[in-house]
Amino acid sequence: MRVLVQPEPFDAAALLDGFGAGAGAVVTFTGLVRADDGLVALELEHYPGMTEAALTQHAQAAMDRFALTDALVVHRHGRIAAGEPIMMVATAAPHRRAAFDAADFLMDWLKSRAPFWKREIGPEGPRGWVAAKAEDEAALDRW
Amino acid sequence: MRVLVQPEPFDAAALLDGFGAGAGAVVTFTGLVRADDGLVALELEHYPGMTEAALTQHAQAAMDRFALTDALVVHRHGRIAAGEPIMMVATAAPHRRAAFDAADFLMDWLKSRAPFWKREIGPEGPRGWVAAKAEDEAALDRW
Amino acid sequence: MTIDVLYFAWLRERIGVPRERVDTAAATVRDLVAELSARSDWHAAALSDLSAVRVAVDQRLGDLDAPLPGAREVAFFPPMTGG
Amino acid sequence: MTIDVLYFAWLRERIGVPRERVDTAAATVRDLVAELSARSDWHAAALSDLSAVRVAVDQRLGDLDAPLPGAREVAFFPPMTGG
Repeated sequence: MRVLVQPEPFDAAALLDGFGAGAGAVVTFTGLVRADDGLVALELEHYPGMTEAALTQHAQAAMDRFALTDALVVHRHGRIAAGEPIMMVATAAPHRRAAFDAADFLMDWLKSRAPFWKREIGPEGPRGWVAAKAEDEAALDRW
Repeated sequence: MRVLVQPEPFDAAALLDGFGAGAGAVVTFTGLVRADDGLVALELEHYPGMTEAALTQHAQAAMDRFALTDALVVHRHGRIAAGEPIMMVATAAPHRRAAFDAADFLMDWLKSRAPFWKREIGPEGPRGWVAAKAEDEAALDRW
Repeated sequence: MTIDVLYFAWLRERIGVPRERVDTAAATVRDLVAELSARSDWHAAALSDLSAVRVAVDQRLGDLDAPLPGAREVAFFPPMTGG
Repeated sequence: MTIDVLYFAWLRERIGVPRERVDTAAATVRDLVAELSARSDWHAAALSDLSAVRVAVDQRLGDLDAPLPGAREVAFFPPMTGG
């Protein structure tokens, strides 16, 4: 199991090299910054210390709950340009249902419980902070 | 959209390079051969012509149904050693729900409707053909 | 008419050939199965339990009632186990 | 007791500092909010609608009734928007 919180871009291919060895199913989710409405970048604030601890705790919860053989969570903070990956989760399990569900579970949790806050940057400069979505909150009720 | 049916190992990193550019969410599923019960390899038979056509048709169905921005299906045939990837799907969409559901949908379909037949190879030689699972058939009813 | 008949996986192994060309007047897949079953004991045994057999007509999944006139290729195989 | 109070995102911007050290006898987060709100109009405004504010005590999510004695760090922030 591996959790990374970093400002730098991550090398997905390198991180996934050998990931899930011996498993039957590997699912990855990558979130990218969409250039909606002329968005130039996102700026992510996090809570140093708590963010790493919370991500580790939830990656472990996913490992236990879905009997994963491995899990990976990478999340960037700081300024992330439109088009760039902002985060990735990967899950490995003997069978596909567990790998899919665990990735889905981790994403629902990350969207509404991980200590990150996003601000949009347009060509004109910083826009507002992104408001939490009711649908992201509701998604957690599935688990 | 891209569909590959091939005996050779595939380079996931190369295939995914640039995949999902402009999207907000990319999901990948990779199926690997598990070394259960001393399994040495799987041998996959396919239906040349029909397999490619069926995969293309269903990748297109997933594109349409989940409004994907891109989709990729790679499936090997022939002999595939334990531990090696046997197939991969990747889906790209503006938001995560569509990307997850489309990958899940493609996998349920591939497991029970794609023209592939698996035979297990043990250290002692070929074992029997893998029987279709009722759970794989039932999984299709979700869609 | 002449139709290519293809077999896959254990049907191919039990019948002993991957494909054969047959001259038939079968109106449906069901009629074709009856004709094929008369070819050899192997054919008859392999095609005896059709609940374990899937069929494609011109590379599209069909059923026993699928009409054959105009078809060029019929394939028989077990339920698929991809992924 | 002395507690480090942290603010994130728009709470940090509106209150004007990312963290401050406070000397308090507050028994709960609710009591601490009352004390902080008396510090400045900015504090009062930022903490006026607590339905838009989440709290963590020693880096664990808590609520307004969370007890403070023994705590070293309390953070206030808007609902999280990761991923």
